[in-house]
Amino acid sequence: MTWELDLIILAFVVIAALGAITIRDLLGAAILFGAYSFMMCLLWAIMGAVDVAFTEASVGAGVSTVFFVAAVFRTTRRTKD
Amino acid sequence: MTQHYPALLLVTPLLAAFVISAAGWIKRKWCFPIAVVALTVSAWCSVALLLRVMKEGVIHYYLGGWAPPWGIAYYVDYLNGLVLPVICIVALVNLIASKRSVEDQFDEKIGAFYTLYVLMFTGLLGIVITGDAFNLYVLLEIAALTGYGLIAMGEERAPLATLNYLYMGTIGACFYLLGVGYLYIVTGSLNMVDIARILPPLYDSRAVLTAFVICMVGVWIKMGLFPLHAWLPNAYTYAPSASSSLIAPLMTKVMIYVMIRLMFTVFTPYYVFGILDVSDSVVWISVIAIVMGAVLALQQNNLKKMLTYIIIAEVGYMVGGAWLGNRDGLTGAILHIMNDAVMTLCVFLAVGNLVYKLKSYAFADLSGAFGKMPFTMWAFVAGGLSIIGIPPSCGFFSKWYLISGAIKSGHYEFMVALLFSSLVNVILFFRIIEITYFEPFEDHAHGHHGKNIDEAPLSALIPLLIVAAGLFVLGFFTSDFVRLIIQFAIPKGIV
Amino acid sequence: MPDIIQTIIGKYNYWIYITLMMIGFYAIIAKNNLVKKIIGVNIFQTAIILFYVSIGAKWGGTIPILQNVHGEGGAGAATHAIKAVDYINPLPHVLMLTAIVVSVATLGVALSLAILIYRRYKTLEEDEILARIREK
Amino acid sequence: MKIIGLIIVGLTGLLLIYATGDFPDWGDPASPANNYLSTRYIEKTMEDTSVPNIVTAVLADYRGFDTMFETTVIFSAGVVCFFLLRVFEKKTDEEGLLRHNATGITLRIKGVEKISYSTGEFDRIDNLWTPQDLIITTACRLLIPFIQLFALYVIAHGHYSPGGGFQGGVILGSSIILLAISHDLRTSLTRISEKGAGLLCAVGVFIYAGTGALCLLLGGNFLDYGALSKILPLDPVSARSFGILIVEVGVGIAVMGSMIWIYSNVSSAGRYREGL
Repeated sequence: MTWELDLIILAFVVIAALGAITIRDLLGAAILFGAYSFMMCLLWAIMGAVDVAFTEASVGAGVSTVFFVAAVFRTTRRTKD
Repeated sequence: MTQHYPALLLVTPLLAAFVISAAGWIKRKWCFPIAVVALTVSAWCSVALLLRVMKEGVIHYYLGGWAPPWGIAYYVDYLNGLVLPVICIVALVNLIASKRSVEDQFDEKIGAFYTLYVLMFTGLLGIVITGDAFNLYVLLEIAALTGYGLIAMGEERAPLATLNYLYMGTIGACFYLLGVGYLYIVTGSLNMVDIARILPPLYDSRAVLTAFVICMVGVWIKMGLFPLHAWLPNAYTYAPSASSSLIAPLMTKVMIYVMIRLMFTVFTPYYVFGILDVSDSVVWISVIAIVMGAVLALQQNNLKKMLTYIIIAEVGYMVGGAWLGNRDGLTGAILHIMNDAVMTLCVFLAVGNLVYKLKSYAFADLSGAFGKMPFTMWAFVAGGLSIIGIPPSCGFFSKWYLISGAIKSGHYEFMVALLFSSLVNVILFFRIIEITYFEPFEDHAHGHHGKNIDEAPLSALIPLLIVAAGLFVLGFFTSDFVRLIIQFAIPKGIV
Repeated sequence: MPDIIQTIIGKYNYWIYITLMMIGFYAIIAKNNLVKKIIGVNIFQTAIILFYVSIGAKWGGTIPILQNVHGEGGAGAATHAIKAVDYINPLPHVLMLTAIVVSVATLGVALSLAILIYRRYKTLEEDEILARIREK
Repeated sequence: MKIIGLIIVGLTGLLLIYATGDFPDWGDPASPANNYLSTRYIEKTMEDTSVPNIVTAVLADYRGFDTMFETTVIFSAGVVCFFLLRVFEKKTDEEGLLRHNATGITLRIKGVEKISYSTGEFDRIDNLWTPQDLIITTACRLLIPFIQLFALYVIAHGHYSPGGGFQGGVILGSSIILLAISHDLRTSLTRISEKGAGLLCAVGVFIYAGTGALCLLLGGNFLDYGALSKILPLDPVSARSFGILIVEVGVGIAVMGSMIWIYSNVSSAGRYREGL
């Protein structure tokens, strides 16, 4: 659990979170949110929380992104902010 | 089997919910009977628990056979021993009363509705009976999620109101979870009694102070205390009448129970009133909540929204009562949890009957309803009297304790707010009586079938009349409730 | 001077978790699009999960799975004594399995509500929806 | 609105950071959280439940009640999505596009619902229809059985390696979702129909709560798997390990049913005609 790796992944996580919020296309936001979840899963794997990382990978990065993309297909990609 | 009552109380409705969901696919007409049986078993267990608590004192039950700090434990003392039967009876009466209106609205998805109904009931019971801080978060989420489902199938604006409720509800639940996390990081335990045992040496630590503030803000958002109430009026108004008459009487009262449990069991009165001196400002917040709730209720032009603003004022009563910090104030708050649940149920069931027959709850369409639906309107008037606080009904006694608590603790602004809100309630209810009794019944308001509008169906009317009568019965037995149960529910630290 | 550096080294993780929570919280409050608010809800919940998991982290602890401990039936006394300091605290991991599942459940419900709203108002922007409600 | 949001966020952030001053340093072994409850869990798990993966032991046994309500949360999410979105339209003779596979001609026909497509001669076209690319469909058809096999391994092996009911259930669910995405929703509905997903969901959580109720009937407290040793030829400790396995299987089934149910409702907006 080297702290340098920890810091880099944390930086990626914050950047992915900010990106997922500021991007002006919902499908892009869904993909960035998937990346955010996957980075979070990496962070937990580093911290030794293997069960939580496995769940986040399958549930957070996997199924949540599928639900988001399905919902965006059923509504619209347009966002004003 | 009697020592397993705390588990049976919760497990029978949980198992029944899964059976109902399966029955929804196979044979839909079994759903209602299974739900009624499950709720009756729970009501029986809760009353038996209350009697055992009055005999033996605090009952604890170790889930999975593990001792408390390691496993999850249930504690039933005088406080939640009283609130459990209230939830069971209110949910059971509402289930029976709204049978017809549910069958009309959701014929295909009736299995799903009753599953969500029983799951919400289980969540509320679990919140009240659990002794573990994290378990309370999970049950909070069950009650919240099923609540979103029940509310969203209402009128045209219901989904938007539910989504706003979801945002605020999730923020509230996450704040509560963060508060429990802050407590866990400095105490290392999750069991409420265990945390209270470890906390005293940490009372001056900033983390405990922040944990208390975040937990309180999270619980206030979930109960709709005034500045954080924006989601409540729309959510309860546009919900189907069966869901609003389940959620309105129970959800806010259960959250007030959680606040009292956090204040008096986890953070002990010595910390809340001794070390922190925020009780004056919180009483002022509840005064603003009462006044604004009453004023905003005056501006509404439809019945259900007016009642939701009265609920916001009632939340101000109970929060103020609990934070007065003396015996009478807390007695008034606990008594008001029970009385307000029954009053709100009575009034919302009456509105449910009106909506079932007149198809609308705007003031313009209610004219002449007294002539057409006398029993429903008499029950509504009984509920109104109790909300105003006229002596024979139970509302008066809890208000009486709150006012005497306010005087004893010197918070005269709280007493003024209570009297002001009672006066405004008088105006509100007499305005409705004036519309429904004195104005003639117009046919054009209800299209061609204005002639055969008559009383609500018996299956909806009899429970309503029982509840209206119950208001006055509760009023008579108030002294017994206080002497036998509430007196012991108040922790020692309160003078 | 060294104690400030010491606190920074010891606490910077918590500060980053709190900034993540605030990003999610800001998105819920200030964003106009409903799906963006749902993303904010999820970021807020994931950040709290991150905070919980970091409570259990230990320098030099391995993952909370007992290796080379072959339990012979019920009375499988471990061949050597298990010292708690070697293993990472498993309790926050258990709590957070629950929180992740809750966040997915909330996400499913929120997206269903968004689809329902889009079906009625043909837009996901909050101001446009309120305008259409006022027209009615 | 944005300024108010910034102010509120700033104040809450300052309050939270103000409190971190009293926290133990990040990751230090002597923090109160690391040596109160967890020491017993780490040292006693092998003797109590003979399950090497401490997280699974705490998840399903010490705090099994939490996990039961967590499975109920997933179950209620599935029911809510069905309750909100599902729209039951009677089978009217509704117009639709048909594609003749051999020649590629597309026809517009009334009463598309009533034709059976088992012969494979005709394919229904949806407005989101992308020609079912041969590579994707065959690759996914080959891949899905192995995903499901891996998911069963994850559920069964939760005792010894990271995994368990939730992860396995989600992977099982996503194998069916992969089928729905690569082909179309109707093929995944032929495998697991809407009624099947609903019943799977209810049965899975019923297994979990039923095991707890069974322990209640056998005399132990609710969810006390030690009581199972009365009917199983095992001593109480391995009865606990076996109880955890049953519960994990129940959770896996419930999560799988719920994931498929939520996906099919969200992706087809409740009409169950065209998926993603």
